[in-house]
Amino acid sequence: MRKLILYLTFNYPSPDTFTRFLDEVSRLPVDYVELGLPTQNPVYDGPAIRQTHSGTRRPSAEEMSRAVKKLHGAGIRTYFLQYFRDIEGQRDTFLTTVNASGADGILLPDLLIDFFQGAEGHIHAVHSHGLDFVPFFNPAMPDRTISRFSSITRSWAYCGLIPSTGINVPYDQGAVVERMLSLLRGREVNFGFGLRSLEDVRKLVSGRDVGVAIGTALIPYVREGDLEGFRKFVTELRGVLCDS
Amino acid sequence: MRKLILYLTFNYPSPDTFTRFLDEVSRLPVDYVELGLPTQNPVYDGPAIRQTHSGTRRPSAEEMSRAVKKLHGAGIRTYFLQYFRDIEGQRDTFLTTVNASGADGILLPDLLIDFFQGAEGHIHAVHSHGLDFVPFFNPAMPDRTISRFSSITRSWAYCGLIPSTGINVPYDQGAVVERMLSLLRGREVNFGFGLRSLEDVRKLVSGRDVGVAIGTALIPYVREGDLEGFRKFVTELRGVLCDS
Amino acid sequence: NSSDRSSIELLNSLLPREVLRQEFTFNRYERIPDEVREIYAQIGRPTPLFRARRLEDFLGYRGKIFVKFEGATATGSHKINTAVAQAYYAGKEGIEEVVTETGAGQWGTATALAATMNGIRSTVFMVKVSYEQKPLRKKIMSLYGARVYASPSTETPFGRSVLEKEPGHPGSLGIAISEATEYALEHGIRYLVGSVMNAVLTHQSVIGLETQKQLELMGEEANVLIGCVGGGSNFGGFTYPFIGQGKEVEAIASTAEEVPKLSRGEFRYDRMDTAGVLPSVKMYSLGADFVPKKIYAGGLRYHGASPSLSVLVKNGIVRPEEVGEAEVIEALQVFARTQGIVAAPESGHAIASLIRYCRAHREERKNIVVNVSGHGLLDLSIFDRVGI
Amino acid sequence: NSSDRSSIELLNSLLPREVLRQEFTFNRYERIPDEVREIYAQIGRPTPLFRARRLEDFLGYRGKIFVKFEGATATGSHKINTAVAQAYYAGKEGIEEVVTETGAGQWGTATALAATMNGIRSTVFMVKVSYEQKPLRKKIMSLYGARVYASPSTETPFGRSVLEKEPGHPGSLGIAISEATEYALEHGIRYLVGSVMNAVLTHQSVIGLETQKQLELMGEEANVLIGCVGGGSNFGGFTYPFIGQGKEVEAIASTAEEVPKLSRGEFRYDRMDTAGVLPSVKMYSLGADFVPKKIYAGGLRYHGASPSLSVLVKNGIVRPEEVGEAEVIEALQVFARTQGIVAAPESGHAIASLIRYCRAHREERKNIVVNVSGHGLLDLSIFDRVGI
Repeated sequence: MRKLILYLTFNYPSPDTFTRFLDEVSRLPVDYVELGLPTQNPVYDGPAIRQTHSGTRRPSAEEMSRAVKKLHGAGIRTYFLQYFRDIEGQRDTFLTTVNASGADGILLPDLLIDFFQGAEGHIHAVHSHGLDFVPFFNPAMPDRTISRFSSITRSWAYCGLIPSTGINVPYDQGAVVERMLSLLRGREVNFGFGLRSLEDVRKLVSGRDVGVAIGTALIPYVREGDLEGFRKFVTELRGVLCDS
Repeated sequence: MRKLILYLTFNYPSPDTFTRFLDEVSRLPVDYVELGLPTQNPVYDGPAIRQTHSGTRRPSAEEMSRAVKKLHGAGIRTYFLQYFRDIEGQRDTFLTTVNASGADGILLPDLLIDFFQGAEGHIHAVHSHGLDFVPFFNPAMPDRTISRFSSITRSWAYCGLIPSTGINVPYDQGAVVERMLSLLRGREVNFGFGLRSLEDVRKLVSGRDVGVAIGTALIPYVREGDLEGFRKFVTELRGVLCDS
Repeated sequence: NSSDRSSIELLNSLLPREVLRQEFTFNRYERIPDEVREIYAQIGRPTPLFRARRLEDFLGYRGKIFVKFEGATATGSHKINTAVAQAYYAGKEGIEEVVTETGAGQWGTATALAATMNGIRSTVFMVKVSYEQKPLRKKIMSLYGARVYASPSTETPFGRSVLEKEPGHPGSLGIAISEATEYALEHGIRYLVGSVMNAVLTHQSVIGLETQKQLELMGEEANVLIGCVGGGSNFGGFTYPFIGQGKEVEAIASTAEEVPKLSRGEFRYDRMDTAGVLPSVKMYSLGADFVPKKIYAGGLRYHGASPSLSVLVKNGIVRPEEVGEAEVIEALQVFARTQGIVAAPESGHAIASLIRYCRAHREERKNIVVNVSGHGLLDLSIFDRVGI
Repeated sequence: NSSDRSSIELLNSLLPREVLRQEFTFNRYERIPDEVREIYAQIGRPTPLFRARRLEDFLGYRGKIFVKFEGATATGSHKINTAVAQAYYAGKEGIEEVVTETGAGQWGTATALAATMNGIRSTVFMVKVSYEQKPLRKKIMSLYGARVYASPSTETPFGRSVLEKEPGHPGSLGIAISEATEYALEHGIRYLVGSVMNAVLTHQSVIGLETQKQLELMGEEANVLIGCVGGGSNFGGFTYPFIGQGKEVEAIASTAEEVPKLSRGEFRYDRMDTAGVLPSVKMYSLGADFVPKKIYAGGLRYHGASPSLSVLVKNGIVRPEEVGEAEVIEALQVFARTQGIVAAPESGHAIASLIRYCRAHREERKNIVVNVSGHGLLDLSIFDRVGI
């Protein structure tokens, strides 16, 4: 069964609206949720997601726990997404907080790119805190980097189709996907970044056992508080995943 | 039997001395004699033979006849050597004179080089006057020129080893000879130009059925009136031709 | 790097679409279009790989030295390899003109010929001081049909604004890039990029792939690879096919002592161009505003090194080495006298590193392959200072 | 021609003995010594033979055009072929230095590299006006290790006598030859000769022999051969191997309209050099004192044509054709824009004749081979007059 993963920036556009959308997500056919912790400079995110970080309040430990509990109640695994540069000095404090929230694991999108030289130690620390480390692989990474980090992690892998979310650049989806899959054989792989439409998703999953992570495409609904549109879009996404 | 051919410039160093040498020649084991008719500019001759032309008087028709008669009496075939450029305007008059002298034929060393475009006609004229045309081939001539003129002449062929007599330039005797012989297969071939010593001659004829024409090497004897030295040298030459 | 957003998006209207796709692709190999292959054959590809026996003898090196000579292309350097591909993709999209900037002149020359061969026009903004000092370069570009402007020029708003402030401005690569990109956007044409970017290195990989095939035909394997690094395109194109196979190979990146980016540069996000028009990338950099003292090897003055090369250096897979002017000039003389080839000053760095290597490992019996990225026939003035 | 005697004898102390032997040999082929072959491999032989498809398309010619590109050698022209052989023979005789003259510079460059590669020294007397106008040429020769003197120089009695009469004398090829030969005789070294003589044409026949082999490998045959004629060495070396086989082949010798030796020259004995140091030979000549008006193709200014070539022209085996400057410059532009190669102005004549031929025989389907004897990267100034 292909996985459907949604990305939401925590507390965007406001804590209230965010909570309403989280409630909605827990009623939808979603597998995993990534919750982005607001930051100043989300380097690997594009303009739309960047905007969701701007001025958005970081959640308290309690808010984080509540969110996880809600999603877990619906059988949805939950991960926090955090740029490593923001926690470099307080890694263990951060990991302790995440673990306390009950989350399944974390994504550190910049770790394997900008901090790859010390990354093994950090991944080990994530595991020591009882969390899954979801490796983020982007298409600019060399083979041996992907193989190396794949071999020392155990959760599913998050593969970006392009180097940044929501940027309109041409890319060769088929080639990117095939190459990633050949490097990550035998592993659960889900793709994100650059999936702009249902058509993009259909093309990606057609004939392949892969899941998708959707973020940028959800933002208009969340921003406008359009719960109905949101529900319809996610339902259609699930439809595409089932049909293809 | 390898042919020995001597070259003498007619009337050099004086009519008297020349006559004495001609008498001597008729007593020596010589096959053919070429008699050079003095000219202003013997272009294909080197410095030594050039000198024999300078200031030397051209023979009269009667002198020419006498010389031929003397040599024929000794069984020596006789040819006149004349630059074509000197007779261009009076070709037929000249050929008539030569024919009247009783000579066997003529050599025109510049005809196939400087006048090759009209050469067929001139060769035909020589033949029409009942004379042999001895083709002179020099190492700078193209294959097709040699083959062409070989095919329309019938006497022996005179091949120069180098482009000019008596000039000290290195040359590859073996290669020159083999190439000439391969182009003139089945024909009597005699070589001249550049044979500076008995050793040169020995090397040339060794293992080959070819004759030699000697000119420059005779000049010191003729100039000095050294009949004895002349006789000894020619006898040694014949010895080399027999031994090798 | 919030400014990056717009510059990445901007690439869509700046670069040929296929070049952009290749920039972000995950593919290790791209098929070379038949049309590009055909042009490669016409401009001198495959370039020669030959054993430099006289240099071996001169150095007393007991192994073998092979030279891959990119100077044998029509424009005299490796730059044509990517220019042909980029111009082809632009033409195929229906674009009728391409534009670029050039400093030393090699890249402009390559662009000019590549455009002509793909049946499109070209415009080159040439740094004014080079334009004046290298008239031969300008001539060749014109001969190939390019329009060449000294930059800052009056052709673009940016150029005019620079000239207004300082009418005698000598120009800079940054200004020329700004003019070229502005010109591209204004005229709806495409901008060709000469180095640093992934797609460019991919195109240049024809150098290494050919070298592999040529070595195979000779029954040889490479143990040591040496090349020079400006932005990294000839070096990457030459070495990556070997490194990518995971074989044990020593790769030495020779740079200019005067531009010590790989030793004293920082590994960080930095602007690719002085003007900040192109996106920032993570690389070893001396800072986009770095101004090297000398210009004897114009192609090595670039402040950074291609991101992928930077990673390889960071990971110890490529060993950087710095060589100074005097040693380079000596190396060029040795190469000219032993092998007869006047190499480009840039390539002189690779040759100098080769000579160093051989002198330090005389008794070794390795196969060294050095990429001589261009000839130096139009850069002979560098010998002025040694009285030649 | 009574003066010839001494000059032929003089060759013994002037030329390497083996060169002299080859001059007077009857051999159609000479074995290339292994050492020379090895150097040929190092300086870029075999040179490429490629099909010029873009030029075919441009001209709308329905047959095939092949280009033999001698500009791909290390010194950028065919001249190196004979220089290497002559310097080798000199070195083998124990001679430690060779000397020659140069006008446009190609021959001096070839001599300089050939000497270096054979481990001997070289001295070049360069016509003063060229020395001053072509500093790049001087630089390359120096880089290859040659001592280069502007001629007239103070190095020889003859040079000094000229300077005494006219201190600002611009020099001439005749004066340079006189100085070089005098210098050779005075120092007991050898003089290398760049064209006209048989031995030189024999050495250059490597061009034609390679072309034959390359065509054979392509499964093609030549129907038309086109080359340019200065003294005749590249043309002879290119065409004789074909003509010598007696095959039906059209050979077109392209010369400069400004130096109409094959149309308006006399077929007669004439001096090879202005100074009369070398022997007279029978050839088409405009007279050794002929001074052509222009210098845009320095290598074609020679007053005569090699004796063997003259005979072939006289016999109608080679067809001469004359092309003027404007047509040559256009041809060079066409060639640069279609094939990317900046050919030498001399080679531009061959290309112009090729273009003429193709335009006149568009519907024909022959295989034309054109010998592009050198590149023109150091002669770009000829484009000044068309505003490039």
